[in-house]
Amino acid sequence: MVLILALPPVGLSGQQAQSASSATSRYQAPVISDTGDLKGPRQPIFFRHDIHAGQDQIPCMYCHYSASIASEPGIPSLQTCIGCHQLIGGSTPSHQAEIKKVRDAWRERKPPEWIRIHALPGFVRFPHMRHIKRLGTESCVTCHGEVKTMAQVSQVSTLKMGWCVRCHVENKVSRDCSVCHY
Amino acid sequence: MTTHLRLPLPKPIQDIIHPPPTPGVLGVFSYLDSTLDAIKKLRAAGHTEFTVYSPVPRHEIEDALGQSVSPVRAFTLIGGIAGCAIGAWLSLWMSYDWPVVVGGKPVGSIPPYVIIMFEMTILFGALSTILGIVFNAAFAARRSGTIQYDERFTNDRFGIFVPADSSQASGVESLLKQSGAEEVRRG
Amino acid sequence: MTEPINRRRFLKVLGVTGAGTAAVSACGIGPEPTERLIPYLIQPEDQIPGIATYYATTCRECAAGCGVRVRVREGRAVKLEGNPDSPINRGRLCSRGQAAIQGLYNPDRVQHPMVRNATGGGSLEAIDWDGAIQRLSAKVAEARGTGIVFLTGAEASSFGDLVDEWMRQVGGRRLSYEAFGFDALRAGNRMAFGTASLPTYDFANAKYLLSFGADFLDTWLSPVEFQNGFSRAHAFDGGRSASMAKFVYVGPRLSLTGMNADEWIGVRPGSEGALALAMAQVVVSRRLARVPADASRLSAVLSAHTPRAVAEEIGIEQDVIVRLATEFARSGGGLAVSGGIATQYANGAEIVAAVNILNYVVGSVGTLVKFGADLAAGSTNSFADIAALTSDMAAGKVGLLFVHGTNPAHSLPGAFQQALGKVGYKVSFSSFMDDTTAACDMILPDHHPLEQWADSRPRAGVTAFQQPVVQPVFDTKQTGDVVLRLAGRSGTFQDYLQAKHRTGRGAGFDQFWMDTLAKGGTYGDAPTRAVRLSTDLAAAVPPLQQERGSGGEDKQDVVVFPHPVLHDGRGANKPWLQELPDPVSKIAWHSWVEVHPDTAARWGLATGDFLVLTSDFGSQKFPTWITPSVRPDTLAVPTGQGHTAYGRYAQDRSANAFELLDRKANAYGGRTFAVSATATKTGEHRKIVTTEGSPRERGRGTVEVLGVARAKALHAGDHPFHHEETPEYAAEAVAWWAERQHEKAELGDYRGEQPRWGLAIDLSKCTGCSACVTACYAENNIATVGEDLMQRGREMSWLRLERYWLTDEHGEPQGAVNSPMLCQQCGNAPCEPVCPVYAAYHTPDGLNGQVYNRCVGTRYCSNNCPYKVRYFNWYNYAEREGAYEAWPEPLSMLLNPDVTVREKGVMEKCTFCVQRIRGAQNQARLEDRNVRDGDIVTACQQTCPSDAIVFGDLNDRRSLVYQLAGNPRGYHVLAGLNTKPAITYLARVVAQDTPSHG
Amino acid sequence: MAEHAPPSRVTYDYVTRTIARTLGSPTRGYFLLLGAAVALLLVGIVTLLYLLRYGLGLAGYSHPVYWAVFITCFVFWVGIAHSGTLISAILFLFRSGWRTAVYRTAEAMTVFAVMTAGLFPLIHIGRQWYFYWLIPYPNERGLWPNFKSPLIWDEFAIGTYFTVSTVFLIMGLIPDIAAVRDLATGWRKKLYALTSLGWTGANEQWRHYTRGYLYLAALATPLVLSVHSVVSWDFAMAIVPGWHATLFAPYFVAGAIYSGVAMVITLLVPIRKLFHLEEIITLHHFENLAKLCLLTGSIVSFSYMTENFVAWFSGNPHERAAFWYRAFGEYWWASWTMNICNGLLPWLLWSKTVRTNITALFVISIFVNIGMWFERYVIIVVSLAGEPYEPWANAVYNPTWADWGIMAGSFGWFFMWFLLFVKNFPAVSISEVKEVLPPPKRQAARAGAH
Repeated sequence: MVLILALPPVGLSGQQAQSASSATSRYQAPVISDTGDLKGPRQPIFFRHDIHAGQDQIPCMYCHYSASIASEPGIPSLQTCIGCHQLIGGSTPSHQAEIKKVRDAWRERKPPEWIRIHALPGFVRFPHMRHIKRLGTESCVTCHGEVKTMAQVSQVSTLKMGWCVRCHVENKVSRDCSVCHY
Repeated sequence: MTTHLRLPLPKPIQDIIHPPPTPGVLGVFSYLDSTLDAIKKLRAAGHTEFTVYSPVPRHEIEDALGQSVSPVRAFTLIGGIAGCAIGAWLSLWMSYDWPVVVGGKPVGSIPPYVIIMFEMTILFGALSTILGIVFNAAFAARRSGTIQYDERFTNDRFGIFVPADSSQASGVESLLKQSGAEEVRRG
Repeated sequence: MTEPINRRRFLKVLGVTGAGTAAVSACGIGPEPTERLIPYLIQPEDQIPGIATYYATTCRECAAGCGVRVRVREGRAVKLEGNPDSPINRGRLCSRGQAAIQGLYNPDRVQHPMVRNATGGGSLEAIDWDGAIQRLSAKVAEARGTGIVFLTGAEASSFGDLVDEWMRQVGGRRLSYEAFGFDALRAGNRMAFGTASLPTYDFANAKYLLSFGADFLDTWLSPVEFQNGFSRAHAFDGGRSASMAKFVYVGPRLSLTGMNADEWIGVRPGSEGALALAMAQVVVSRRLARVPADASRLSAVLSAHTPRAVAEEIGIEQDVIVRLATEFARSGGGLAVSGGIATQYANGAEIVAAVNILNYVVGSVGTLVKFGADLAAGSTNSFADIAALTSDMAAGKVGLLFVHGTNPAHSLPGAFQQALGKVGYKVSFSSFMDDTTAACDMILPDHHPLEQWADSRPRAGVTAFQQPVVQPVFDTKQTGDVVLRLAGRSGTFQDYLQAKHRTGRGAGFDQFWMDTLAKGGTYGDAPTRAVRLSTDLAAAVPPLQQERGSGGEDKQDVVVFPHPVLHDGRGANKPWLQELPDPVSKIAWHSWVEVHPDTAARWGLATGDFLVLTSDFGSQKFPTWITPSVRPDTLAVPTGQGHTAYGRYAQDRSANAFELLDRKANAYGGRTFAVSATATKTGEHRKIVTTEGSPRERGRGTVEVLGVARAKALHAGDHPFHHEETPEYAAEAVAWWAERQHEKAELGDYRGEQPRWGLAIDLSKCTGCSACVTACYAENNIATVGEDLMQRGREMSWLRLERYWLTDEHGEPQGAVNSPMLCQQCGNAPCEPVCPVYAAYHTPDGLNGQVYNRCVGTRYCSNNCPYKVRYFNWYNYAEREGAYEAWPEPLSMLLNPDVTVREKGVMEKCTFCVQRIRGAQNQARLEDRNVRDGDIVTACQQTCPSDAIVFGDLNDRRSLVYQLAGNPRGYHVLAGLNTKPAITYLARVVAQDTPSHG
Repeated sequence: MAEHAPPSRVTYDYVTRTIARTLGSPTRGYFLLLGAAVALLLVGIVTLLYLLRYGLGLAGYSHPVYWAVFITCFVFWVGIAHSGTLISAILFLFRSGWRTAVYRTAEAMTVFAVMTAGLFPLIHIGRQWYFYWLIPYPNERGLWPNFKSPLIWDEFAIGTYFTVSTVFLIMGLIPDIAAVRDLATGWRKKLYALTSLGWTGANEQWRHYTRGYLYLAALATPLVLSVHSVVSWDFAMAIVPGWHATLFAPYFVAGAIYSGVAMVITLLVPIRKLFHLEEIITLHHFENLAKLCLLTGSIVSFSYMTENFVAWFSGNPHERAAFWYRAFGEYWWASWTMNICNGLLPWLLWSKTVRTNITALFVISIFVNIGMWFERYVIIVVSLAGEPYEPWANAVYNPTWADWGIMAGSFGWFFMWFLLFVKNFPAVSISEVKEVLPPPKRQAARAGAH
């Protein structure tokens, strides 16, 4: 499976993020003192989905927009990060440190090497857009778990065939082999 | 006095394989006809629970003892039927659990599955037959307890062991001698 | 050259990682746990992960200038497809075009500029671009006056213009060279019509086709275009006026083109012209056609060429000549073309002239033969010029030589190579270490055509554009840029190009530029220029030479012909083309010599015995291929192999046929490709690498052939070939069976209204050109296995072309019928029930699914497949650095990310491009609609130059494939087995009324 | 029971001691043989490792010959496995006394032959490490094997056959082990004491034992017929011309028994010589085996004729082509080897002199083995090579070192087990040989005294 990043569509930019942030019920990302015991692999930059997606309520599709139109979800280009972080410098020193990494990377034209978490074998085709079309843009949690509350992303579901098939059967979706294997 | 290896085994199995010794008289015969003679005499004398050793199965002995047919056949029958059923369930249920059409054939098509059923019938039939033999033979051993045995019985000698307490023993001894036992032991 | 380029660079190139690995992560192997994901810095606007982007550009594998669309995924070019906007190829592509991408990602490319160091044994060493260019400009400065020559391929383009400008600036000259030039055509046209330009030929509207050696389906001028036209004219297409134009091929051997002829006239080599003139004589003398007024002069000129007089010389009966002439003239649309070997004899020009006259007398010139197109193929220098250059070089008159886009050291072995030694300084712009480049002092690798800006003018009225579709794979530089810098001019070649096209377009330019790049070029029609017979026809009509200069008893006529896919050898470094069986001989990976069975019997030859051919100019060794498709007194050898360099796939492979040829130009300034040579057995033998099984069909019902009269008599509803389908005695049982199947179809995931994907293949259109095969390799990540394994029958080609000879009543081959054989996706597939693990099974939409990752490799399915279209992975062809690695980096970059790369030990086969089916279904679902007919185009269908293949849903009564499936000519291969194939073949229709095959 | 008069000195005691003697300490010759077998096995193992690492490409396969020597060997060994159960079970039901002297060897041969045959399907598949996908076991994916595939039938048939013939062998062994136990000393006594499961020959034991044995025989008889029928359906169920014939089941069963009996002779001749069992395994036994050979051999030859007749009579062009190719194509030599070894040679057995000449029998039996191997080679390789249906798709297949390596390994594997068996367990049934002797009677003894 090939992943790449995506340029945020011009449509949703700053003010939408704000309007989102002005929503009522608001998740508060915890302050993390010790990152050692967090689940999942340690990424080159300690990017906190719980702050971005949870606290600031940036929709998944903002960065991973191609998931709704293509088979591949994509990982945001550094440009996407810089888009906001040119202005947003971070509140706490730890945050500032991480954001500095982003800015340095941008300056040195050297994108960070993220460690891949969700991977399927080469013989499986998983068209993201079909699933999002059917289940909606918030359905990411079905497979990726409550990323909104994850300070560090880790794999929550097995992503094994039986797991896929169970869902297909429950939803009366074809479990014909050649839907995923070709 | 059997030469069996003694293995440390849990109680119930211990009792089946190495039951407590039984007092009695053992006669060793070198001829089949004299053995048969002895069997007749013993039965006439009202002995029933005695054991006959022979190196080969002889129908004469069976007849003389008037044994009923072994219950092993029941095991075979039940095993066979069970196997057939398992075969049918295996092939049919698994076909319908994830129905896939191949070569334009029915998802669950009986003709090929008959082969599976057949093979399973044989397999389970055979295995339960073995079970039956071991099971029955084991209980036979249990019934008659640990009794005297002589190594020549697997070679060329016949033998009869008659369980008898000291009171009957002498009678039995003489009876065996008359009928031609070449050797009689008490134990 | 071949040190593995480090992965990190790729990531830069691709802006994505895992691409390589993920693409080749064969089934059974998951992605490595700590796979890195390297994001783009800035996302290119036009690229969305998982969605293919198509860029229009131009194929530069030959001078025809076909437009292509490149499919780009995640920054990797993964597939080439014809550009429908291009009037030349109309969206089709040939094998060579398909394989261009293997040039782009070829592992043996020159990866950076190199220079031969004076000291250390004169070995080539890397150098940076600035250094190289500085060094070179110094060389140019000192070479002024000593003779500077810039040798290019056919370059009717802005790049050519730029080079010309520069050469003028530095006092040098540019020559353009193609191994197979069209000098005879130019000369012959000049003789007959006084114009040296090349016309274009309207095959589509011809009613009778007569080819004098012109291989217009494989190598002549513009094969894809001509093939497309040919199939329109020649294919059986009930009712259409132009349909079933009879095609007669005149030549010493059957080429791919000749193989498609309805009749083969195997005249003596060199006597084709006499035949043409005799026919013209018949036409004129018998007034068979409205002969143009000025042609009246001809009757006098042609008086000598009576059929009687000519028949003996050319070796066929005179009534045949008369018949041909009559048919040709009466057809009211006769088109005669001359080319290939017929135009490569010493008298090639006369033959062309004669054929021109023949066209002229039936009035086809101006209607079917359209002057004014001025094909770029004719823009090259004549062979005489090249010969002159060679002798200049040998004489030390060339101080500085630039070579670009041509490989003379291979096509002019010996002569040119020796001459190169005498040249002061030699610079190659080739991005491959080919025979010429290996001998150069400096290599400034050019971008691959897919990486560069360029344009070309394949013909008057058409300008084809090239734009970079991927970032350069290696540290190469566009030669245009280099020249500009050497010329001390500012800007890049892109600017130069834009400037050139800006002229005359003011404000509208930017819009024009965007549109043109989107369309791939500017397409217009050049007005047809009227031509008249030249005044002195005597020159054009030579006297009959009764005595023919044969090279003595022991000598044989040997004709050297261009390989249909490797052509002059430029294709030899592309594994797809090497592995593609030659459409006629079905031999791959090596060259051969064609020997007639009678000759072979006389000499006691068996197929595979080596023959040494020794001409006055050179000597080469070829393995024998015994075939009835060549004249008994002629031997034929293909070019293409025998490179001394040119990378792992080409180097030291088989023999170079050019060695046999004369280095000197002939009378009309062209090159002679027919020599007389002695043939001697060496006693050596090799197992030839061929996919040919039985060359005869033996009435097994795999191919069906109809006489034209019978075919025309068929009405809708007739099914002459359905006798095989279901014998009466079984009808009832089969009907019952069908019901049962329907019941089953309700089970599980199998619902009623599913589509049933199907294919229709029209054998009367299929020419056997094998473009579909290469397209299939490209689309489906099919591994190439190499010579050794192919020799052992391990090739993986999902789609093979079966070539069965058609024979006349004497058992002489009269062309062949070609049948593409691929998985028939049977309704009652024999392969399915025998698989113990359901790896082969039936999908709800009627495909034979093959689940690679479930397959354990019992190979039972293949045994039970009557069509034998299943192929097994004997080794792990994706293994990095493995013994049989099929995609050494960076070749792995062209792997289709939508298709699993198969692992060792699994079975694979044609999937009907299921990835395209699923893609179309996904798209349709996103747009809340159903898949429309035509949404799904399989790779083979997409590329087929003759539209022989149609894909669609057999359950959709409005689909084209449904209509074709009901065609009276339709039949199913081996229908008697009740496999219910999804592929309907339409019988081949031939001109003879009693066709026989086998 | 049919009893031919044995020499009077062949008493119960004589039998026990002669047969027990075969378990005496091994000679150098024995170790040489065992060493050779193990060496062959190693060859096979090394070849297998290569196959696993590089892929099946190392073998000679070529499109469309996708099954070849491995499957040939598979069918060959399964065939060998058949006579064992035939002799022990079917002849037991027929109460033919002569079987007693030979059935133990045959049965051991059966078990080891099945063990050998069972390996081939695992070796020949492309991804050997996924062989267990053919077994119906519950898995995370929720996938099951395809019970319509003859290969799954195979799996069940062979599996059952292996299990049943093994327990059958062990059953027969128990009384004999007991007999040996009572003569043995030292560690062997311990071993046999354990393996004889406390057999004493008491009437209660005989009572259930004889019954059970009878039922096992009754079950094994249809099994033996079914197994090779199923194997034959691997081919008959496919539509390949030359495979697709209803004749196949009986044809294969006969062939299997034929080759099996031949192999029994091949094995018995040396054993009889080395262990001095002339008194126990007499010419009479060999003659009966020879007769069995003659019968089954004739059935096989008849099948050959039928095949060819049907191919011609059916008028089916594909069938005709296939059989023409068989006889006169590239592989004519294989077909004719098969016809001569299986068709003509056994006719020598019509003559009693040949039937009773040990050397002649030995030679013939070996040729029959070769012939039967080639029969499978012809059926499998030649049918696939000879352009089945598609004139374009034909190939000439030549085995490579990998094919031969695995085949050699299989012989090593088989003989290793067989040799180990004959030295550690009675290779001739003690109790059953005694059964067919006249029991010791007092009258007889008296008569003898006078």
